[in-house]
Amino acid sequence: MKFGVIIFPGSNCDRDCYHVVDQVMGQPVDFIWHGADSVDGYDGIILPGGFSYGDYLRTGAIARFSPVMGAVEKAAAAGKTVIGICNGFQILTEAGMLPGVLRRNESLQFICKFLHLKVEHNESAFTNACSPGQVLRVPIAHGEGNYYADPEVLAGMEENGQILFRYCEADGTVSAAANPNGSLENIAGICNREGNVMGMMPHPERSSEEILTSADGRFVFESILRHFKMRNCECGAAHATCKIKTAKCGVR
Amino acid sequence: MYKAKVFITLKKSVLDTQGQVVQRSLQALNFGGVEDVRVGKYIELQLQAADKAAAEQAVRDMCERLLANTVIEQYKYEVSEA
Amino acid sequence: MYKAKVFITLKKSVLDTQGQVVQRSLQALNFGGVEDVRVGKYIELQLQAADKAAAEQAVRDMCERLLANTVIEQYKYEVSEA
Amino acid sequence: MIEPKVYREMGLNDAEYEQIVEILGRHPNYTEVGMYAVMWSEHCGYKYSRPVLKLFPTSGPRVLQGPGENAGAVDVGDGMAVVMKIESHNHPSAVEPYQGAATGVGGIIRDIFTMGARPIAGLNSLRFGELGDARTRYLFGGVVSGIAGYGNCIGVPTVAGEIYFDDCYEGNPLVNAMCLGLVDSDKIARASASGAGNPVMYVGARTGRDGIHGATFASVELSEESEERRSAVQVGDPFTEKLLVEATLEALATGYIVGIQDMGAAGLTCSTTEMAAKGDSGMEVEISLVPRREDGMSAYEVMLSESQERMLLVAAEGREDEVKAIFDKWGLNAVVIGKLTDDGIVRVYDNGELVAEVPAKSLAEDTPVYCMDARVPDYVEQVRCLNKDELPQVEDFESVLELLLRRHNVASKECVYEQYDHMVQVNTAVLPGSDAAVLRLKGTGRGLAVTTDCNSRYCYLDPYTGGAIAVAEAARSVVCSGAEPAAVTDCLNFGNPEKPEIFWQFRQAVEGISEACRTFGVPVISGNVSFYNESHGTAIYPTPVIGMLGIMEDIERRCTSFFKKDGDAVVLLGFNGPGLDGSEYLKAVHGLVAGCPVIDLDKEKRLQACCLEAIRSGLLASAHDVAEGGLAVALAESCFNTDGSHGVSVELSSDGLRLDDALFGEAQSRILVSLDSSKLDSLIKLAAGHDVPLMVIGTVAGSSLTVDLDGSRVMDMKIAKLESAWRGAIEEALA
Ligand SMILES: Nc1ncnc2c1ncn2[C@@H]1O[C@H](COP(=O)(O)OP(=O)(O)O)[C@@H](O)[C@H]1O
Ligand SMILES: [Mg+2]
Repeated sequence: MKFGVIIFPGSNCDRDCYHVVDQVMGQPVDFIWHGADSVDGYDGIILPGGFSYGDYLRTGAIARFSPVMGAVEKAAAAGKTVIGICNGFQILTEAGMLPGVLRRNESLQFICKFLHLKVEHNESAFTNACSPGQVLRVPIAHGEGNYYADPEVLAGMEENGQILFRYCEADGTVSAAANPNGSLENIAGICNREGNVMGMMPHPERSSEEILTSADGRFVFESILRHFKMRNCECGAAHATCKIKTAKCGVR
Repeated sequence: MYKAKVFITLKKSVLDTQGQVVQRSLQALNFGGVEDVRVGKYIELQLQAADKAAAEQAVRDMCERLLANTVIEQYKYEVSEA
Repeated sequence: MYKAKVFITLKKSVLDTQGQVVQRSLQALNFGGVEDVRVGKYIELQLQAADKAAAEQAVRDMCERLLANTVIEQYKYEVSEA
Repeated sequence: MIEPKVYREMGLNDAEYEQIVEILGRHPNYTEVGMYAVMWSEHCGYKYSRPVLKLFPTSGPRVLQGPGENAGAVDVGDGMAVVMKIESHNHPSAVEPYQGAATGVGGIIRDIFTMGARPIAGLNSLRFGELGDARTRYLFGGVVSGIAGYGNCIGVPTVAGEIYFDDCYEGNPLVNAMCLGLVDSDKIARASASGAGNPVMYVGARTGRDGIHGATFASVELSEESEERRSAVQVGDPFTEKLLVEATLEALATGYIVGIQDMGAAGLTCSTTEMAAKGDSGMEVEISLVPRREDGMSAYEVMLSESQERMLLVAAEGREDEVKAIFDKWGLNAVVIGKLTDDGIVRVYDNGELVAEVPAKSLAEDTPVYCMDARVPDYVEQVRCLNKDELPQVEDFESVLELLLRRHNVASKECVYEQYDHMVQVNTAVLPGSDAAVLRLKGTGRGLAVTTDCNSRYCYLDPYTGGAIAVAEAARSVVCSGAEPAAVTDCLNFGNPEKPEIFWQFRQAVEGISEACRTFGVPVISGNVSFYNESHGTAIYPTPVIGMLGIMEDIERRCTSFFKKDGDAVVLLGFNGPGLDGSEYLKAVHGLVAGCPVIDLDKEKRLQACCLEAIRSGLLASAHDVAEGGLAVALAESCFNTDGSHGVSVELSSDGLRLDDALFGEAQSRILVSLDSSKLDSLIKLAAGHDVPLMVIGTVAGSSLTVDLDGSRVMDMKIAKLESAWRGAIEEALA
């Protein structure tokens, strides 16, 4: 599966994502400059974390107008996998490719720490390598990760299984105490209706190797790879249907 | 040449955490009578336009496309000749 | 009860990179005529005061003590009866 | 001719002015005087400290670059070098804490990538007054968010540091920022410009009036007047600097850059004259070409501006377009503003008119140097006599422990480092909270350990010993993480050196640091001096902060300070002895800052060698430096593991010490370790081989801390309670 990691001015997790795809997952990967007008040839596009355009005005607000974003939207429409991590998630919401917005943390402070995520379901392109309800230990590092969406939008997301990760306690309890930033319903990661565009505030790339305290983030990357392999599998037979109706993906 | 002032605030339905913190801090500093603080953005810009109506139209477009995120924010603006 | 609007901007001598970045972005979005963008803060608050002069004095104090960082920022305000 | 009043205000004395006249063979003009004044200030010219700094040992087999460049560099194996430096931003932070701290971080990061290195980690060492004071809370909050604001945005993880609170810093907080970078050893870039005809390029942010006189500002005491010199406050823009990092590293990789220097203190003046001087060159610049963001700036202002996020570089002739294209790509200014000459003179033109003409070396190298008088301060004799017999014995050791854990100097700094991105770049293998942070070196199996340390109370009581202890403690922290100390960068924060008492403190501290560095075989490769840290005529405690780098051969053998599993044996490795002098206990419980701290560097060296070998041979489960609060606090801290707390029970004997000393004394050269009991024999053998004493004092177990002292139980406390006191204390004080 060939990956492209986009570099926006001010991205600072670009090299980290590259490292994980290349060194940990062993997949081909290139950097893509924000000025590029095409992302053809890539199966997975990563919008990395950082402070694109200094987070000026609003996080992600300016980056979303980068020339490359037109191409990313086209790729997404064509069913390619798009992953926004942290600032990447913020860019995707600003671009309207994912619903909702990310507001300032309730504490008004930047927070960097390890915490726990509950995997809502394992029937998505981003969680299929997890067991149902699995708890992942993954860090956050953001000042604006406080997810908000209008009630109707939220209801639709729940209905479609678009909520992928919620902040939880070590035992999986989703509680107010486990919510680091005030996110609505403890939401930490979501996907679009079609199930091929995902955004999450926590950093799976910072927790994909044992030496970095936790390797749980790998489940996300492994899910993506597994989904890709399935989708491109010849047999087509024993694939379970995906909860996200419109997607063709399936897990054997 | 026109001068525009743009005021962006959170919609009333959205909790303004920053405003609340400022309010509490003001109270702690003995500004007793302060109620309901809301913190937003203030943008000043100069622009060329054919006439005032065109300038206003341009500013509205800028707000919709870039300056405000209308999921949670609302905006007001004033345009004057400069 | 008075309503105050406070506008806080960086002093002219202080680099406003945010304004510059927004300006460039607007230009890239084909808002060609935009020149000189400055991004600041906008604060709305309600306060009790004996009279308008007292309200103005209070707002000025708030700006000096908390709302603005007068080392690098300047402020303006408008007070009206609410 | 310049009025004495004018040059004196700029910080030059009459003799210095005469010296300038002699150098130039004429009277300088206003711009030239301004240039000399900043370059000859202590901040840039080290006119008081230079002779003393010569005492530092600066060479060693790993040293690739010692003091004298933007940062020092050491070989860390596999063709890689670590570049590091620490720098103070005390005075700007006292005036505008957010911007002061932010630009401090920005400045030190520039020193690192100017060397061609990618910045890989930041550290900081902070000192404030007590948090009971409202302005201190404001300064504290501003400084921490400034560091976070800059470091997080630019993507350099802030992995370690230290924070102390003491009244002596109330009017003059300390903000020292340190940075490390990684570069191929054969690609280290230098701030030296040679090759007449090579183009001089200005890159980065535009120039404004900010920070004019920042360097001279750093060389005066803080007063109400200096609060008014607020134009000296620079404003940082981490976004631009992030672009500058990437563009500069990309440009350096082309090989078309001959020399490069950041514009920090004294801006264009410093970068032009230093680069020319180092390369035995001259330089001509036309400052009307300098990108500006304010109208009507005079030559003086352009030459002295300290606007942030700017660099000066010299390209190979004919390659300027390729270099410019890289900066263009990143959206940054890059302008040729002049060229190198071979006559050693820096000539500044403003629209063709010659506005300054000065020999480069006369500003950058031939700074006046003063041999200052040193005198032992009167307070010394007084504070050193501590009659321990007169100290009342405390009864309730449990409350003392809880009190100490709540002391802001001891309490957890989690609420601070959680605001710093400490994981970006995916190298942080030991997160903040343990003794030293550990970073992996990708692709090598090796690692780096980094820390900063200084107990300024010890330095106040005895600057020589305090300086030595700072080095010992930094090295001990590095060793406790499993790394071998490799290099030091130091930030020497003192009062006004023109006062003989202060100069004495300074020299003593440098001598103490030098002796310790020599004993441990660790060279000083870079550093910074910050004088005039006084307010209302009172100096801060002498505070020579030591930043230390350690190298770990096998990162899988890294060690943290936390107990790992029930049943492990708890051992105190090292040399017990009296240690109430200068202790946190003495201050917290008896309100005293007194006594003579001591350290035996040879014993310390043996202890560290022993501990390092124990970790490398896989014997230890945890190792923790015994420092502020003594053994009792070290025990408690070792219990507070974020992966799940542990309890511990120990039996101690006072061995002739006062009971409070046995529990809370800060005798040096001690490390608290835990290990699987099956490995105890090996550890005992190993310690004997190093001639290091060892006491098996207890076991990791349960959920309480219990201490028997001379056979009677003096503490039995729930870990949960102690831990919440320790974790919450600073946040409570800020609420
Ligand atoms: N206390 C010190 N110990 C060791 N080296 C020092 C010390 N103070 C300054 N230096 C060295 O002197 C040189 C000049 O330092 P400085 O003026 O701080 O550099 P910059 O121009 O980057 O601000 C640097 O190489 C620095 O490492
Ligand atoms: Mg430098």
